[in-house]
Order: sequence, then C-alpha cells, then structure tokens
Amino acid sequence: MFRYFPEQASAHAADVDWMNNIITDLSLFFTVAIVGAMIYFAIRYRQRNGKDHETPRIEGSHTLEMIWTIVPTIVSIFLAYYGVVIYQQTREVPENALRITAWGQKWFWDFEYEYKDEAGQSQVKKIGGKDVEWVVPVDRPIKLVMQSRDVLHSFFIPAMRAKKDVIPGQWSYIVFTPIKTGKYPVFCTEYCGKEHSNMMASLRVVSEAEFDRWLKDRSAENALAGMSPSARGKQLYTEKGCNACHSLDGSRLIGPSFLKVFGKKESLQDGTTVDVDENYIQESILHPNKQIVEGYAPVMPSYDGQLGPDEIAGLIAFIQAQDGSAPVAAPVAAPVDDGWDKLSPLERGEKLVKAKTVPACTSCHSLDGSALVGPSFKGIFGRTAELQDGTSLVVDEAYLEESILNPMAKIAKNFAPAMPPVYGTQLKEQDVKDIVEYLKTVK
Amino acid sequence: MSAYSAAGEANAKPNYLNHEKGIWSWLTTVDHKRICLLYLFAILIFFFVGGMAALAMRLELAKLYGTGQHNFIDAETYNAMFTIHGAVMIFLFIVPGIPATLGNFLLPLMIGAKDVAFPKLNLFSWYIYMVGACMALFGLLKPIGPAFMEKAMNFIGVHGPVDTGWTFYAPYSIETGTSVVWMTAAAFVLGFSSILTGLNFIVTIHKLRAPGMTWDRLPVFVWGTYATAVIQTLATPVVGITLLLVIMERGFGVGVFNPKLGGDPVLYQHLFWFYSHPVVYIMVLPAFGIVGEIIPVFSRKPIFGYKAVVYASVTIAVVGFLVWAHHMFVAGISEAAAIYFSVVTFGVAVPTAVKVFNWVSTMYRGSIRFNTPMLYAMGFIFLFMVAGTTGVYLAVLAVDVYYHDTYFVVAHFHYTIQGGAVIGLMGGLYYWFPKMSGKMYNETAGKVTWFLVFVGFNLTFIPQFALGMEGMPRRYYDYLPQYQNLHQVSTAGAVINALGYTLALLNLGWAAVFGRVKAPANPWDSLSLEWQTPSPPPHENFEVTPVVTGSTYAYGTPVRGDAAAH
Amino acid sequence: MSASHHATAAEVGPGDPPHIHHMDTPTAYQSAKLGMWLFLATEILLFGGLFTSFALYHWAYFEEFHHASKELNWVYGSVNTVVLLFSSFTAALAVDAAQRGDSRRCSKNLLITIACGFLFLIIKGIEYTGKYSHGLFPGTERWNSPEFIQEYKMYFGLYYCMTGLHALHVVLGMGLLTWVYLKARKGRFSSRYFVPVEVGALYWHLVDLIWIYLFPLLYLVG
Amino acid sequence: MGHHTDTHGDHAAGHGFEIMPTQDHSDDFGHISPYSIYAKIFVALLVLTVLTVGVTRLDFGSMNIVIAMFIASIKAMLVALFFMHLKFERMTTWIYAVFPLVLLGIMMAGIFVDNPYRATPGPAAEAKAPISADHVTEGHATKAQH
Ligand code: HEA
Ligand code: HEA
Ligand code: CUA
Ligand SMILES: [Cu+2]
Repeated sequence: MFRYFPEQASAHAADVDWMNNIITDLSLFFTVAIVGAMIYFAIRYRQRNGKDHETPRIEGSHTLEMIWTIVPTIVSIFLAYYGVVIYQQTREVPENALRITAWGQKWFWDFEYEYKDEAGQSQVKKIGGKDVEWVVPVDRPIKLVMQSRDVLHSFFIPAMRAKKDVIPGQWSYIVFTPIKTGKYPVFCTEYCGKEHSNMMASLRVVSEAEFDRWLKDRSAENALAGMSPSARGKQLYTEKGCNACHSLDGSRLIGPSFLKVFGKKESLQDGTTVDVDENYIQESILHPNKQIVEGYAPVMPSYDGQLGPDEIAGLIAFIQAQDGSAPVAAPVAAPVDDGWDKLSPLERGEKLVKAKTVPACTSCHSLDGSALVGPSFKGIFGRTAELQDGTSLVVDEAYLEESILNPMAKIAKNFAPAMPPVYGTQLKEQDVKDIVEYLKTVK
Repeated sequence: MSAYSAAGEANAKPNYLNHEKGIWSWLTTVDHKRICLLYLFAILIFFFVGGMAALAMRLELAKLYGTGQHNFIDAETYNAMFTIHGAVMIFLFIVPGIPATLGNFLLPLMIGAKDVAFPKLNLFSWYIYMVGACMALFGLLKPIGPAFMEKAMNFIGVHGPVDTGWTFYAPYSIETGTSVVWMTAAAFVLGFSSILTGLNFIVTIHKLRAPGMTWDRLPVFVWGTYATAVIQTLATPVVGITLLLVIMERGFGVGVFNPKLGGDPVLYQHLFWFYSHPVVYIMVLPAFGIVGEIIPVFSRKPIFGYKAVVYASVTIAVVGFLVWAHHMFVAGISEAAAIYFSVVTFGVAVPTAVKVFNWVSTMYRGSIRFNTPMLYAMGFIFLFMVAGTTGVYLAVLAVDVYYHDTYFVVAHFHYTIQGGAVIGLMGGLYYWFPKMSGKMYNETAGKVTWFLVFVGFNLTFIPQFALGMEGMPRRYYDYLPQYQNLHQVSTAGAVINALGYTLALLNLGWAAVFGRVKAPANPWDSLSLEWQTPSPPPHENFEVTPVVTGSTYAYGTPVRGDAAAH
Repeated sequence: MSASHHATAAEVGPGDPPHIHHMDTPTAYQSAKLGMWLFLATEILLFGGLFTSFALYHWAYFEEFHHASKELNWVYGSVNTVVLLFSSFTAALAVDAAQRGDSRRCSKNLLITIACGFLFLIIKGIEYTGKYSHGLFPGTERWNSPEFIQEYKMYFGLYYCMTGLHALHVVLGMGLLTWVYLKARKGRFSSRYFVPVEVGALYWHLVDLIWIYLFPLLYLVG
Repeated sequence: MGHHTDTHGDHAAGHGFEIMPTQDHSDDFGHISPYSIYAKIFVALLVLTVLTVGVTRLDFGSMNIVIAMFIASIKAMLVALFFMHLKFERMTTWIYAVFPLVLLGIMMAGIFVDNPYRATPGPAAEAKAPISADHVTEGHATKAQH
C-alpha cells in the first residue's frame, strides 16, 4: 500500500525503502487505531433523540497515560535508531569509490572526471551544461563531491535515494552504488531562482567497459585541442558568451572591445593604469572584478574553474590577434536550420531577438521594461522616443529598421551610443522585417 | 449545575458590540473583544490573498496545455506566487491567526478578567501588525505604470515581488533583485507585533485570573495560548535579528551569511529555523486548545487526563526549541548535529501522541452531539494524525534525505497547518460564534461546508504525498510529464477546498450580519467561564467578578470517590 | 490590599496611581514589571542572534578577529563602560528614591542617567568618526584594498551591527527615561506609584547589561 | 471595581500547577534595599571592569575570552540581582530572566555541534580554490576545512 517510489537503482535504496515502509505500517496502525476508536465512540455513544444520556465523570487514568507515553516512546527510539543507522550506511564512502566532482551553477550542472590515461598521465574530462548527461559505471561506488558557484542548489537522484545540498564555498558529497544500468533523472531540490525547475541532468549508468570507453573518448574536446590556439579562442569567444559583452570592431558594449586591446594601456577605476598583457587578460578572465577598466561596471562573472589553461591560452591568443589587421569577420547569425522558413515572421523575429543575433539584442534591450544598456523593447512600438539631440519622434517601422542597420544615426536620450553596427552584415532583409514585426508585439 | 457564582442570561443591556458606535470607536478601542474582531477582519483578508496565490499556483501546475511550457503564469510569476503564498499565509495569516483573534477574545473571558493586562499595548500590537502588513504589500508590488512611477517605486526599494520562498535562504535572498528588504522588514515588524501579543498574554494569565481560577483549573485553551505566548515572546526576536542581518548584508555587505564574503549560509538556516520550527507550534498549540475545549462539551465528559494534556502542551513548547535543525538534514550540517536533531525531534512526537490519545478517550462513554464545531474537532483528529505521522517520516534521518524538499514535505505541512491550525481555527470560530456575535448560524450550511472543506482538503493534498514519494521536488514551476495526473487531481481538490472555505466563512458572515436567531448565553451547555456571561458579552465581560469554585470540565455524573471533590 | 488603592477617577491626585479599570494597583505594578522583564527576555534573544554569529566567526577566524580588534581603541571602550555603569547606578538610585517617595532625588538621578546616555553616544560618535577616517568603514579606500581581508570586514561588519543596535537601544532608553523624568518633575510619583520609573530603569539596566558583554568581546579579546 | 489580590491564583496555594512560591504582601511595591548597597555594587562593578581590562592586557591567549566572559557574567549578575532587584523578585520573573539565557545557550550549542564538525570530503577537490578569489575567499566558517 502507498508504495510510490521510483525503482531502486542503488545499493542502499532497498534499506531506505524498508525504513520508509516500516514507518508507513506503524503510521497506518496508529492512525487506524485512533481514528477507528474515534469513529466507534462517535457512533456508539452518540446522543439519541436529542437528549443527553448519563455520562460518567471520568477524569483520566494513570495507567493509560503511562501506556500511551511509553509505547510511542519505544516506537520512537526504534525509529530514530534505525533511521540513524541506515543514514550512516548511506553516507559511508567505500575505499574503491569513484570520485567525481560536480559544480552547480544557475541553472546547470558541470562534472569533472579525473583519470589516468595509458601513459599514466592524469587527465580531466569535463562535461556540463543544461540537461547534461553524465555517466557512471554500474556496481561501483560513486562519490560525487559537489560545490556551487553561486547560490544554494541541491543534488537529488530519486532512483538512487541520494540528495545533498550544494553550497557555495563549501564541499559536500553524496555516495551511492548503482546496481542497474539505465537512465535516471537528476533534480535540483534547493530553490535557486528563476529556472530552478529546469536545473536538471540525467544520470546514465553503464557497464564498466562502456564507461571506460566513454571516459577516454575525448574526441569532442580533442577537436578543440587540435586547433591552433587562436582558432580555439575564436570558438570559445562565442561558445562561452564573451561576444555578448566584448565586441571585435571597437564598438562599446557592456565591456571593453577586444579590438587592439592587447598591448594597450588601460586606465582603471581606481586611478591606476595597467598594461594589457597575457597576465592581465588571464586575471580578468579568472577574477574579472578586481581590476575594472574605468567607465565600466563590475558585472562580469568569473570563469574560474570553467576554463582550462589551454582554453585561457587560446583566448589570449585570439585577443592578441585582434590587432585590426584582419577585417572583422562578423559571425553569421540566423543559421538556416531546417524549418526556419516554416516559422511565422513573429516566431522568427522572436528567435532572432532573443538568440540568433550576435550579440543577441536582448543582452542590451530588456523585454520587461527594465533599462539595460539600451532602451527596453517593452511597448517600444508607437512610443514617443526622445533623442539625444533634443528632438523626439514616434517609433515606427522605419525608425526601428534604421536603428538596427545603422545604430548611431539616432540615439535615444539618456543612453550611450554603444550599439555595435554589426547587424547590417548579419541580417538579411527579411530578418530585419521579422524583428520589427516581433518588436511590435512586445507589450 | 453551574460551578460559578456569576452567571448572566441574555438581556437587553448594552454589549461590547453596541455600547459605543462608529468606526472611530472601533479604531481606538482597547477592548480585547473588539480587538479580536479587528484582527479577525485583517487575517481573513490575508487568508484570501494567500488563497488566491495558491489557486494561481494550482492552476499553473495543472498544466492544462501540457508540461514543459508555461500555461498561465511564467516562471518568475510562479516563484513570486509561492513566496507570497507562503509568507502571507505564515506571517500575516496563521501566526497571528488563532492567538490574536480567539486568544484575544477568550483569554480574559476564560480566566474571569475584565481585559488583558495591557489593553493599550494590545491595540498597539494591532496597529503594528497593520503597518507590517502594508510593508509586506510593498514587497509584493511590481513597479509598473509610467516611467516616473517606476523610478519612484525603485527609489523606495520596490523592485518586484519577492521570489525567495518564505524561508529567505541566503545567499539567494542576498543576491536577488526583488524587494526582499521590504518583505523581511515586514516580517520583522510583524514579529514585533507577535512578541507584544505574547507578552501581554503571559502577564494576563499570571496576574489577572479571577479568584479561585487556579492554574489547575485553567481551561486547556488558556494553557495552549500560554505555551504559544512563551514561544511568541522568546523565539520571534531571533528571526527578527536574522532578517535584519539579511538586510544589512544586502545594504552593506556584512558577510555573515554570504559565502562570497567568508560567511556561512548554513548559519542563516540555523537562525531562521530556531524561530521557524517553534513557530509551527505557535500555529498548532492554540488549535490543540480549541479541540480540547470542543470535545468535552459535545461529549458531556471532562477532558480525559487534564494534567497530561497540559503538561504535554508545555513540553511541546519547550522541546520545540531543541529540534530546529531537522529542517536541515541535507543542508550540509555535520553528522553529529544531524543525529542529535533527528533523535530529539521525537521528543515532540511523544507529547503530541499523548494529547491525541486523551482527546479520543474523552469521547468514551460520552453523549456525543455532532454540531459543526464537533465535526471540525473530529476532522482535526484525523487530519492531524496524518500530519503528525508524516512528520515522523521526515524526522527519521534516512528517510528525510529522500523526502526533503519534495512535495511530501509540502503535503506534510499543509496537513499540519491547514488540517491542524486552520481547521482548528474554523472549529473555534463555529464554536464561539454565538458568543462573539450573539447570533446563531445555519447549522445545515455549517455541516455541508465542513464536508466540502474536508473532502476538498484531502483531495488536494493526498496526491501530493504520492507526488513526493515519486520524487517530485517542491518550488517547481514545471515538471516531468509523469507527475501530471496527480497534480491535476490536486488542483481539482484545491478548487473544492477553496469553495468550502469561502462558503463556510460566508455562512458565519451572513449570520453575523443578517442572522435573526439570537444566541442564548450558553447554547452548547458549556461550563467554562466565557459562557456564563451574556452573548455577546458586556463591555467589561462580567457584571460581577466571577469566583471560581470548581473544575471547568465537571461534566457528567461523578463516579466513585469523586463526589466529595465536586 | 486596602480599599484605599481604588481611588475613583475624580479622586486621583498627584502621586496617586492612575485609575485602571481592570485591575487593582499592586497587580498593575506587578504586571508592568513582569511585562518589562519579558520584554527584556526578548531583547536578550534579539542580541543573542548577533552574539551567536560573533561567537561562531570568532572561533573560525580567531587570529584575524584578534588582529582586527586591535584597531579598536580600548580606552574609549573602557571609558564608555564606566559611563554606562555609572548611569545604571544612578538609574537604580532613581528607583530607590521613588520607592522612598523622594521625588526630587528621583528626578535628579534620572537626569544624570540621561546625561550619561548622551555622553556615551558622544564618545561612540567620536569613535565611529575615528573609524571612518582610519578607513575602517565600508566604501573607504583602506576597506576596499586587498590587504583589508574579508575576515576584517566581517569583524567590523559585526562590530557596527552590534554596537549600532546597542546605540539604538541607548537612544530608545533615553527617550523612555526622558518621558519618565518629565513625569517625575511634575511630582507624579510617590511611594505608592512609581511603575514608570522602575520599568524605565529596568530597560536602562538591560542596555548596560548588553554593553557589559559587548565591551570585552569586541575591544579586549576580539 | 478591581478584585482583591489575595484571592488571585498566584496566592491560592495548594493546587496541582502552583508554580509561584507563596508570597507575603510586603513586596507589593517592590523591595526597598538599603541605600548603601547600590554604592557598594557600583564600586564592585568598577573593580571588575579594571580587572577585565588588566587581565586581557596581560594576554592569556585563547583563555582571554573565557576569563573575560566569566568576569562579565559576574558583573551582569550583580546588575541584575541588585540594580534590577531580581534578588527580590518572584519565581515567575526568575523563570523569564533565566529561560532566555538557557535558550541562547541551546542555540549556540546546536550551532557549535554543527559547524566545527562538518565533514571534509576527500582531498583532491578542496585543494582548488572554490570560486575565484574575489568571489569567495577560501576560508569558510569551518575550521575543519583548513
Ligand atoms: C503546524 C505546523 C506543524 C506541525 C505541528 C508539525 C509537526 C511536526 N513536524 Fe513539521 N513542518 C511544518 C509544520 C509543522 N510540523 C512546516 C511548515 C514544515 C516545512 C517548512 C518549509 O520547509 O517550508 C515542516 C517540515 C518538517 C520537517 C522538515 C522536512 C524537510 O524539509 O526535510 C520535519 C523533519 O523532521 C518535520 C517534522 C515534524 C514532526 C516530527 C512533527 C511532530 O510535532 C508531529 C507529532 C505528531 C504525531 C507524531 C502524531 C500523533 C502521534 C501518535 C498518535 C503516536 C504514534 C507516533 C509515534 C509512535 C511517533 N516537519
Ligand atoms: C497557513 C498556511 C497555509 C495555507 C492555509 C495554505 C493553503 C493552501 N496551499 Fe500552501 N503553502 C504554505 C502555507 C499554507 N498554504 C507554505 C508556508 C508554503 C511554502 C511556500 C514556500 O515554498 O516558500 C506553501 C506552499 C504551497 C504549495 C507548493 C508550491 C511549490 O512548492 O511550488 C502548494 C501547491 O499546491 C500550495 C497549495 C495550497 C492550496 C491549494 C491551499 C488552499 O487550501 C488554500 C485555500 C484557501 C482559499 C482559496 C481562500 C478561501 C477564501 C477566503 C478565506 C475568503 C473568504 C472570506 C470571507 C467570506 C470573509 N501551497
Ligand atoms: Cu539549482 Cu535549484
Ligand atoms: Cu520543524
């Protein structure tokens, strides 16, 4: 009765379920006894014909009080004891446990596997991101050591009966031995903000051999590693989202442009100046808010722990290469995935605005009315816009198109001329139309 | 056979409701009975607000258009909804819920006093409560309207509805951009109101008992209120300072709870639960008291094991201070602490068990009438058994690891708070309604709406136990499709439940305003003091100060050896 | 109690207890005192949260806190301790005078107590400005410099929270005592009625009690 | 009309839940101590203050805090017992003066059972600084981790 648990996929799941079922049985017993007695008394001793019958003035019974104090006490001791014993079993880390590191971050999980390759070299395999699938071998104890990069999260694998909060600045762990191969959902069970409900991963339990193959298969990463440093950096520049804030053409976004930045002298917020060299760039990637360039806000997230030395070197090489000698190859937006044309103009517009432009429009224009780097899109169409030069105009199709293609032409009052003029090359005529259609609907 | 020398029958003399007239006379009243009505009015509004937020959540969670997408409200709104729901229901509705309403009304009446010890302070508490309530509303506002309005609202710290959950866990509450400051400040102010109420009650019970009203003659409701008052006075300051520290963290980066500044986020949880575990007994102990009043009267039997019931209340209040970290078993606390807190938690289960057994035994060989209050009391016993025993699952270390922050916990605490405290409050309102209003309500409507509430409630929350067992986490705005059926049943139940509450309260509201049937002084044939004065009571409660000479529960025919005592 | 305590409203003269409709005068006196003690209990737990946090981090960052505490000037702290102890002494004397029905001595002692409160705040103010100019305040240059490590910030964060909340209590206590003083000067108190004096003094003693712990904790051992 | 104090429950002895000591009425308006006691207590407080300062200047290391808190508690007791007349108060007042201190002790005990004893999971991982140094200084409130 009342057995709703997911399948028992870890060695200790059966123990936990056993404990749970004992409590269920005891609870049912007490509830049925008490509610049963209540209903029985209610029927047996109900008032009849609207008149009270004689009732005895019983004020209590010491014997009964003793019994119903002592019996629950004994039951309690029993439950508390086994609860502790089983808990300790579920927390015990066997010698041969496979150790994996996990990082929680709003709103995804990252995993790091450390292993020795054929040459006996220590290697780290990193996977991560939203809905990531992580893999463990069956029948081998797994110790997952976890920490958070921002707020509290909690790592919950129902099928393994394992859960622990993931805390910034403090390590915690779960340990379990999978006994069945298969795929199991992982939830975040500590509220962590907007996408808390989507902070999921899936755990794939495979045979030892398959795990080994999976672990040593580094083709995806090798592809990256095999590139020249600056090519790797170029890929990371978009992959890690640097492009949302740092332009390549000298225009000012949220952060300084990469164009000709290498070798430059930057003056910092605190009045000092600094040479932009390898060290400064590395420092800025790892500890971005220590040395803020004057005129910018300290808003960059740290990439510490997310980028390996090779990757940082790649980015440095890439930034160094932005010396103005090569024409800015504007990244191509709106890759024509299948069915793009089947979407309605509105849907295409929304996709473009939110994701398919580089940098995405929404990295500077909010949809909810808040002011970011640029004016919000909320209710933009038809609004009267005041311009820097003191004039004002009503926002119509023409103005929007112009602003997209030639952002510096008219600057809204109170905003900096910061929008990069890169969309003219990125967007096709139809794309611009779609965007305008979409913007009309943002209310 | 009345045990009291003072008893009054209904007469045409002025009563507390009509001895002064006009809104001003209400807003400046220091009469505890009128202050009860002021509170009642306010908390019902917030019950409604919290209930609407609940319905919004349930509507979304039904996922009528399918999971994996937003149906009616988006993620941010949903997160704001459960925060509003939790914070309003806890801080604005159920914590002041029973003590400040029924407690206020009954405490002086039951001990034969003319008022509480500090009547002006009592009114002051209500005003503080209202200030806190307004501040909480600021925490719920979304800055909208023309730009200057938005600017103005941002300027005073209104940045959008709080989205932290009612627990305000750091460091999220320190980082999020919403109006956490208003909400935590509101909770601080509301806490102040709660402290003053508790303090007032403790002094009242110590100093103003009528002649002969000895400690062992106090009605169990008074004992329940006393135990509650102790918790109110001594636990609330801790959450007050904790929330102030959160504000300081946000404003000045003190760093006590912020790991980025060297602090320990788990310390926040310790301090928060040091209050918020005892607070669950603030909610439920007065409800225990209400059940302990209703069952003897409708069974015509003395409460079984008076002393045990009383000791149990006091034990629960005291031991309740020792178990707070059972909310933190997986929060990263040390193993030693987890074991200690798990074991000690059972220390509250045992005295609670004692109370349940005593209530049921009271019915043995009684002459039981099934008026609406009795139905609520019996419903309470069933619901609280489910509530308490599911609390035992959560107290067991090995099992809580699985259940923590799943819907099992959500179901557990709705059974305790709603099945316990709210059902207790409803029962109490039905029971003392004739005294408070001087009118009788429609009994049939009372029973029908009780049934709606009872069925709707179970239909809402039993599926949530199953959801929790399946592993569905709480505070989820969207979920895997496998959970959908149970969620839809739950939503259906919530609608019935809401209908039940609305009709049950309307039944009373209607009777109070339009009711024709006058209530006699003592419609239920009770022996306790509040029924020995007219309905509604006069301004100063009793025409003559009562002198108590016997037990409040001397129902039935004395059995062997007992005759001499009474 | 003799019936003479139940003066009706018309008969209330100077020095008589005010007429309270729902209890007699000794009960009112006892109630007010118990009420204030309960309030003090809540204050202890209010500060308790801060003391607990301080204890935890003092333990965790023992060396760093010790270092940081060296920045505080123990002389200021000691002087302020003496000031508060003295004010507590005069507050107790005010109650004693009231009990004996000596209105003049009562109001004189109250005035000294309030003055001590002022003195305390002034010294505290000098200290705070000193801290600010030494860059021991959020936002100053030294505070933001990397040498000023996180643990120091935590120490001073707690220092400002604890002494700030305490100073707020000093202000509230002074307000309360001023109200009592004004009544005392009008000769409202007698040996039969002096609840406000006693209750106000109780509150003031609490302010002193808290400082008795804050002083060594923050200034001496750190 | 008010009712008589001597019929109050506080004074009606001999019942199951009596928690008041039986009272005479001499303290209806509080206890009057001899005048000189206040001066004596004040002097004692001053002496103890000097003692605290002196002892901690000498610096007994980690014993400092124990000594300082011990002296502070004596001072607090003197203030409470004599200045605040707790010595002459009823049992109820005593209960509510002591109970919050007990609770405070419980709170600290609970937290100190947790924080210092948190487990440190295996070695390799924690060698790395958790987040960037400007986000999280490595120290946490857990010494066990260092
Ligand atoms: C009125 C409110 C109320 C009450 C009375 C209770 C009562 C109890 N609660 Fe509950 N609880 C909450 C409100 C309440 N709770 C809330 C609001 C939360 C979640 C907060 C949040 O996270 O948002 C919560 C969460 C919560 C948790 C944390 C779960 C988690 O987050 O992981 C735990 C864990 O121990 C717990 C335990 C208990 C226990 C043991 C009792 C006991 O007092 C129950 C005692 C009663 C009985 C046991 C029944 C009668 C007994 C018998 C007839 C005898 C048979 C029994 C035995 C043999 C033991 N509760
Ligand atoms: C007093 C406490 C209380 C009460 C009564 C309720 C009542 C209800 N609650 Fe809940 N709930 C909490 C306290 C309470 N709740 C808390 C503390 C949380 C945790 C929040 C968090 O995670 O931070 C929570 C969370 C919570 C969740 C989990 C959200 C999540 O984790 O994602 C859900 C989901 O279904 C839910 C549903 C409901 C429902 C359907 C009701 C219904 O029963 C409500 C029905 C009532 C009404 C609809 C109002 C009826 C109308 C009137 C009273 C007006 C009539 C007036 C007159 C005529 C004068 N609640
Ligand atoms: Cu991460 Cu919730
Ligand atoms: Cu709890």
